[in-house]
Amino acid sequence: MNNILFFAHLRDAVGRDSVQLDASGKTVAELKQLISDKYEAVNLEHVMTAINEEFASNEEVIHDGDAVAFIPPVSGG
Amino acid sequence: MNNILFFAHLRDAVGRDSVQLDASGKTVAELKQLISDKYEAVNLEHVMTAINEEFASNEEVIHDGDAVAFIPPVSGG
Amino acid sequence: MNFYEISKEPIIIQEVIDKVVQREAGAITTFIGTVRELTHGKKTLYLVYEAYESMAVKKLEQIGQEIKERWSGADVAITHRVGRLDITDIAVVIAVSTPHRADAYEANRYAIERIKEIVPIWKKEHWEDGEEWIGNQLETVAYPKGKPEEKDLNE
Amino acid sequence: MNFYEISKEPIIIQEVIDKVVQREAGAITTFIGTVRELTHGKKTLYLVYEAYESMAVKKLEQIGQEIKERWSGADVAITHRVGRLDITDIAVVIAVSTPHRADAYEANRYAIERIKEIVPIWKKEHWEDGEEWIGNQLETVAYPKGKPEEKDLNE
Repeated sequence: MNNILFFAHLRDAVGRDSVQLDASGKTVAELKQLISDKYEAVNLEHVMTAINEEFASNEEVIHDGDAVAFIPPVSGG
Repeated sequence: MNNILFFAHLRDAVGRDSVQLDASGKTVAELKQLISDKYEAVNLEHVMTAINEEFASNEEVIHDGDAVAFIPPVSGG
Repeated sequence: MNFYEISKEPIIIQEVIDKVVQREAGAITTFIGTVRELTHGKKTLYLVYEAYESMAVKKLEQIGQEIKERWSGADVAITHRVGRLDITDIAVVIAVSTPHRADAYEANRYAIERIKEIVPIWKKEHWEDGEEWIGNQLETVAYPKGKPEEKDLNE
Repeated sequence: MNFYEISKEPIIIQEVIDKVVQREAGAITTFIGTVRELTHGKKTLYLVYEAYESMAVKKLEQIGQEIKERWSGADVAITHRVGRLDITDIAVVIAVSTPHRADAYEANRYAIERIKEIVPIWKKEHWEDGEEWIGNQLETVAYPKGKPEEKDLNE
């Protein structure tokens, strides 16, 4: 299983800050598609992804137990 | 009369932080010459001058009551 | 000592500075990001900052490491606030010490620019007529490949 | 409130910063000049700073005025210490606030460079094997006309 984390406006759109689902074997792009299908209000087009707290490309494959976070353009500072 | 102020190594060379003398009518350059003649240890070649707390050129004329300060290259900050 | 922190409490500037004091340093610069009332003429009431805290700390550490590699002898400490902030409240404090002053300015500037690129922190602006997560609609930063380019991450 | 000060007492950084907090500012930078132990490999024991105090305050005010003319919306506060300072003690604190961060870095940098040009403050270094007023023998700054050029004073 995988813990999928949402922040900022993504969390507002999903309605919760995380969901549990099995994404192992999927690429980041495939998981994005799956999330977008499930939550119509969620647009992941301009969103970065982190796997286990490191930025990951759309091609990277998710393994069982990985924490996957969707990172909207940041606005700290 | 004029109050003539010395700072840093100039004060050490003169042996005091100020002297009273009548410099009215003299230019800064003339006063520098007078000071250099009086205090052999004092080299005013690379020293700036302030009249009443504003930088003054060698050509500027000193008036009665003006405070004249010799300003070695500064090293604050 | 934690040189890189996400804080729910108000930031004490002096505590961040104290972390970078060193006998070899002649210069310390700090950057203090405060909540400004007006942005493009629009009046902010207050902000809320949110962080992916564990990753944000890692990314602040990465920025500190990048600085130490580029500016010899530099020490770095960064604390970013989260939660509700009112006008003039402090959102971030960056302290950098270096032997010579030019480096202290440049390294500090580098830190704030990098924070705005790679540290997972978001702000929500609250105005009289609404609220919005900043960065979500303007989308001035778009990553076609889904993550920052290598040059963005490691430059 | 005195925005430009020569202080015989240790400088409280927060007090200098407090002077430039403004609702319109999103950025405050500070420069903190500290006493470094090693200069060109030589070990400093302590420093003594001396100022032509009344003129130094005027020149700090001038620098603040120059900054406000160049960087719109800037607020500036500068305190310089005099007397004996030990290693890591604070010699000067410059705080600048501006609406946007690039200006806060640039204006702050301008202030320290100008202090080193026109503010009548001198430091005497004390080493194990002697002491010397800095600026007197190197004479890297020479003013053939007896005062700084206009460009130096008013640039």
